[in-house]
Amino acid sequence: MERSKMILPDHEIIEECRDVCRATVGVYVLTSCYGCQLVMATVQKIMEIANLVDFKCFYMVSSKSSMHEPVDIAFVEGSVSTEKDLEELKEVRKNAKVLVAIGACAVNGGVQSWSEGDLNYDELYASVYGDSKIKYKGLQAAPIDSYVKVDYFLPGCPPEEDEIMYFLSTFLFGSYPEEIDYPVCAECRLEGNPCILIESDAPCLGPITVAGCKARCPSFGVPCIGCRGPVPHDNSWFDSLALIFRNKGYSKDYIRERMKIFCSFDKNLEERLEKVFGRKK
Amino acid sequence: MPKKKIIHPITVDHIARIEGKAGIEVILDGKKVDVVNVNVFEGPRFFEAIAVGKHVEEAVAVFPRVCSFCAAAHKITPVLAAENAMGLEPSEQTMKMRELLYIGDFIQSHTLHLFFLALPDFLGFPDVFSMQGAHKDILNAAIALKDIGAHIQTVIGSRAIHQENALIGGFGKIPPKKSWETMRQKLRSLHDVAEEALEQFVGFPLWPEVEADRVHLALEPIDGTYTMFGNTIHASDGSKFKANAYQMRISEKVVPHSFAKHGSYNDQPFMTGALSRFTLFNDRLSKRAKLLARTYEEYLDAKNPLSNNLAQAIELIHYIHRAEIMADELASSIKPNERRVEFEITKAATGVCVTEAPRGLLAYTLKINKNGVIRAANIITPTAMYLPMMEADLRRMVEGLLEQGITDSKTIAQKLETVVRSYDPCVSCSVHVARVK
Amino acid sequence: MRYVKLPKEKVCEFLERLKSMGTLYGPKKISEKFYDFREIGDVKEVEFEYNRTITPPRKYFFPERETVFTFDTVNVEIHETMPEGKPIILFGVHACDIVGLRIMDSRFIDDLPDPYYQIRRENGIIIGLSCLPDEYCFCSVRRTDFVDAGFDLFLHLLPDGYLVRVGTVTGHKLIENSPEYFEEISSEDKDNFAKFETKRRSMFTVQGNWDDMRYRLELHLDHPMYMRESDKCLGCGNCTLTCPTCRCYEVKDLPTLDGTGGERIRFWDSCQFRSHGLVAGGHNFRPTKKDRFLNRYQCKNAYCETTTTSYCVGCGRCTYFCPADIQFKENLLEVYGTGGGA
Amino acid sequence: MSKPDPMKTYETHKCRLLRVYGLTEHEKLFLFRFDDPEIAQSWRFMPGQFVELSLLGHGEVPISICSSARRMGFFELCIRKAGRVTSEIHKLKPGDMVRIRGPYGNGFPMDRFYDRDLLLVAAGLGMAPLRSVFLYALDNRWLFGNITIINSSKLGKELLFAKELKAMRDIATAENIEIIQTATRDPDWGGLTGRAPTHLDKVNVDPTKCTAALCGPPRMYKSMFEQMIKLGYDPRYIFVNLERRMKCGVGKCGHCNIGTATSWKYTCKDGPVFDYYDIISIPGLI
Ligand SMILES: Cc1cc2nc3c(=O)[nH]c(=O)nc-3n(C[C@H](O)[C@H](O)[C@H](O)COP(=O)(O)OP(=O)(O)OC[C@H]3O[C@@H](n4cnc5c(N)ncnc54)[C@H](O)[C@@H]3O)c2cc1C
Ligand code: SF4
Ligand code: SF4
Ligand code: SF4
Repeated sequence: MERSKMILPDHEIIEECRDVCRATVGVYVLTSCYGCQLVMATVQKIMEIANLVDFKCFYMVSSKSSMHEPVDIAFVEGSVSTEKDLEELKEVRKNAKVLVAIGACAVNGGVQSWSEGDLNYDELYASVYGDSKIKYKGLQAAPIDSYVKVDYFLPGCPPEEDEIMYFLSTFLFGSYPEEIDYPVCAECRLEGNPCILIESDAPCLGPITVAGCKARCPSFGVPCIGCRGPVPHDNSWFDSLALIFRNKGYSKDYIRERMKIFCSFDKNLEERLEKVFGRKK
Repeated sequence: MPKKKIIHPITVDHIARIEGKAGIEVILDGKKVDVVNVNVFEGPRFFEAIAVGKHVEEAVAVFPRVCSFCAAAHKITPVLAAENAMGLEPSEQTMKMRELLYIGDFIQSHTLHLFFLALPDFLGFPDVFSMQGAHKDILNAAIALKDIGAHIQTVIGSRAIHQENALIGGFGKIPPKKSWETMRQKLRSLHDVAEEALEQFVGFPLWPEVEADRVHLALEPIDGTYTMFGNTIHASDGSKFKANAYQMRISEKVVPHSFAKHGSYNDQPFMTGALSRFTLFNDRLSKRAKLLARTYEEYLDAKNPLSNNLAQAIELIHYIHRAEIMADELASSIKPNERRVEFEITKAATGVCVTEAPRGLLAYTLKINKNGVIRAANIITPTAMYLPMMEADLRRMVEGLLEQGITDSKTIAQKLETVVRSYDPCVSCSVHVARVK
Repeated sequence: MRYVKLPKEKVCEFLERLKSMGTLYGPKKISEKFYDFREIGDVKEVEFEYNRTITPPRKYFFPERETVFTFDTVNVEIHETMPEGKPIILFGVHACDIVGLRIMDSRFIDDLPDPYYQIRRENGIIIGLSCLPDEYCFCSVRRTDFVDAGFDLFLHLLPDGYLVRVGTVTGHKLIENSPEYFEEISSEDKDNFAKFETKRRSMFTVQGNWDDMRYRLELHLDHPMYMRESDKCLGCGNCTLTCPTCRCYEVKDLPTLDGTGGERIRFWDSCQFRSHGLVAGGHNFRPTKKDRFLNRYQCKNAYCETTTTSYCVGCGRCTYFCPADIQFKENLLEVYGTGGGA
Repeated sequence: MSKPDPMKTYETHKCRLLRVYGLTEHEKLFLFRFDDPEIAQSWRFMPGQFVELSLLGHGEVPISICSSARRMGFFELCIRKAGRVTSEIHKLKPGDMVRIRGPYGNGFPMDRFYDRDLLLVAAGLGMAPLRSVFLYALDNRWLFGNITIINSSKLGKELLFAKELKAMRDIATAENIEIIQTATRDPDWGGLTGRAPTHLDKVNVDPTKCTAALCGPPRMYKSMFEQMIKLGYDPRYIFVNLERRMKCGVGKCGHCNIGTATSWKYTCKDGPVFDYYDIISIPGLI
């Protein structure tokens, strides 16, 4: 997925009005598990935030919510999975100065975005609802930047509290967050963990997953499942990792299944896997 | 055929303060209520379909993503189902840690529901943020409780949502003695705080409009206590059945206004959740919780869904006490070097597990092939189970209000939302959707 | 140089003594195969026969992440957060890592010294420890397998204790202040020391001297090895983050929520990351994985005037801890012209 | 030499922004003064050196000083709006405070420029550091022979300090200074066109006794060198000012590292000014 280049934001961030008025923030949800909102609503400093900003929309916690008001910063959670999602997303984009995709679903499509045999929506629908009709129209789950321009990406399933705070504070300060372009392994080392990929041949996805979680799972001795999604700017080296896994005895199917959970929308994935395993039959 | 005359449609486009996207639609025909729908337009995520083809270890990492409010439930239940399929016996310590992790989930979920989602209704605020001035104490209690729920899950599970440390066969890393001691200390200081929610909700009337007889279903807790694991489902009509045969009694069907399916027990709507557990097994609660429950008996009415709030508050108290005891036990008995049980899958099998999630019965059936790959999955979540009952209650509410001459659609809508919230629905869970063979 | 003997039975007591002087860090076993420098609570946890630690000792003087100052944006004032200058006692450092620290010094304590590093370093006590090489070690060819400077005490394994070399005044003081732990060395000890050293030398899988490596590398900047090997690379930065002489860092400002203050932090960076060579406007001086890969090979083989060695001290970490199993030593040898293997 | 004081390494000084001039669409000129009069008195720099400018909360950026080294207590920075920090700098108003540390880098070895002709070749933002050299030469006019300055950019309206240079024309001619301004790709530009090397025939300097300072994008250097050497310029007297990503400015953070195993350089400390022989002996420098 091509990320917006974080070179120069073509929007003026809210700094002009900082003394006079409070920044307006909206938290929107498409289709997801609500985890990102839950983290947002329960960060330690949530009450302080609530005093500093004006939440125009935050359905999960407030009845005083509306999709239709202009906001300075919009956090959008969830993948686009229904036509209604898409309508809402377009509305949010129209109303927002800065749009942040928050969480694995919004950033990468989420776990719902792919299935065995890469079934399309209709096939999936049929497998679950049979031929019963439902009055809402679903869509193949997709990350939000396949439909609208996204200014910043805040990955994680769920996102980390300190990152949410960092994003908010830089926005409120009139700046913008710095993007991370290196993998979880780097943080794994900084945490002083032993590498379980080397030591016990665990299928750790740390090397291809963008950092920011302080190697949460490897710190528990659990191999990373890649919940933060691929390292941006095509720096997710699926081929190199697949080669390592293959040498450790993992099958192609297994590797592909595992890597795809949170990366199914990365345009490099199949191509780089092919490099190691040859073309898909 | 009489021509339908529609007056006052009552609609709530997007119910706020619940988890997931749903609306309410009421269509009146004259003075008669024609249609009451809870429209679930939360997008479908086909969990049972996307699990297929994934290795069981990856699948159990994916399932928690069904729902953030009860992620631990959606982790532990499929893990148990998978272990059941493989015939793998987790260690006693593992089960204890899982239970405590699950309790952390209960504490977090109940706290969030009671304080963040439901309470503003009763105190007349749009959200918790605006309660800061007038109700500082309540908020502090809420935050303390949410924190301990998150703390327990982070220590045991790696984080408050989507815990990766809980694995098939055991845990990646086992927290050392010190962590358990700290946890116990924190829990000890929360006894009084835990009763805050109960005190808040006790004063609020149970609206008589929604009172009606209903069937409750709950899992009989193992070992005579009050907890979320068990093997037999009890119904308040007196019948019992094996949890792993749930599919014979509980079924789901598709309705056109909802991406969530509608569950039924013997083809009847039923209720599940805190109130059901309380109704069926309240005599097993811990001492303090039982005492308080007796004191406020009149507010814990099995016929009235609004009592579900109170039942959650009682459970919150119960679980804070239970968690403390468990943390204490673990502090003295913990074996930090205990390894995960190693397993190798060699033959195809099906595993079933039913547990009590914060919102009620949660059932997983996993079919695994000989390579350890999921071939079929079935998940039934509490919200999907009680949706028909909830719609019935909403209908009763509208009818009752109309009878009293209340016709203002805004007032009615507000009351309806409150009823929905008392169920603590988890809409995104409910849209997990089952695979049809 | 002064030599004394620390008998085996006194080792624990000596460690206790060290612990009483400040915070004691030493090698510990942290998992099935790996060791790391950690704070020592119980001196029995110290691992004397470890191969290499996963994180390098530089982390005690140049932490993974530190706040350099806090600021006040209203008055445009800063408050530097200087290290406290508490004694840091680092026990069990191998010779190569001691050279590594001296290389760090050469960059961080130069004509424009880094105060954060310097304060910590001046409060550091370094106790060296002898070791036997494994197949990943190539300190011998880097001339870093034996050190004459950079330590306060250096312990060489004897059958019944340690032969201790005293490197600095601090080292002398340590011995003077706790004479009860030390003995004079005997001629037998000298023999044993010589035997150990001979054995140690003979165990290296590569022999000779790589002083001319840098020229050979430079002559073959277009060697196919770079493309082939960088293709396997994950760009994860493990090689640089575990290296005892890598020292790139990144800086970031973290404003507080209300915007009136904040902190500036610095944290380890790696030349293997894309943003390392990226400048405003999008130009990248090292745009491809191969460019970055080559960069490390050049940097590590460059010459450090202070230690008169290469920046690479041959500790083997970058190979041992590479998830992609990229063999630094073998790759260098390939370019060097002697083919793979020694 | 006295022992270096570590606390001075990263020491920042508060500076007040006195004036802002818009130069082009993307570049502005900022005039700063040190808040502390003592620092204002004692602070010195050489042309080609740079400062690290901090906007607390946003970050820190290296910027060449582009004013005359003789103006004490004041200095000017010409800054292009390029990213996080520089965009924020562009929003500053007179009276605002920033923090400055430096000067850093080697700067141009001005003593090697004395008694020789001077050729300055700038492309785009390269004019910023060279302006400092130019003003230095004007301030010490008697130390230099003939002077030529070639200022180039893609579009005419992007030429930095174009007006300033134009205004100087008359004095320049009197002072034996040749000013050449050229736009390389601008159909609407009325003046000279073509890249800088193509204008080497218009200079008033004698290649054999001339020092040249160049600053521009790396790709300019190659063609410039070829051309100059053909014309007989002494390579020992050709200097360039290079750019790399930088965080510390004092040879620590490693981002500006360049070179190969035999010659490993820090652009910030060993540079940013390098001479021709550095360039040809250190692969990757440009
Ligand atoms: C010696 C030297 C002199 C310079 N002189 C000038 C000048 O006179 N006028 C001018 O407008 N620009 C100059 N630059 C370039 C200027 O430093 C960058 O444009 C600036 O750092 C961009 O920062 P940013 O935060 O706006 O951009 P971002 O892209 O957001 O950069 C983030 C960070 O990366 C680093 N960085 C990015 N680009 C560069 C770069 N080109 N050089 C060094 N570090 C970079 C900085 O630390 C910066 O804070 C000079 C650079 C160097 C090395
Ligand atoms: S354990 Fe995983 S994340 Fe950590 S270094 Fe190894 S591969 Fe990377
Ligand atoms: S280690 Fe991997 S799976 Fe775990 S939180 Fe980080 S990115 Fe997600
Ligand atoms: S380059 Fe590798 S072998 Fe050399 S010092 Fe660094 S980590 Fe050790």
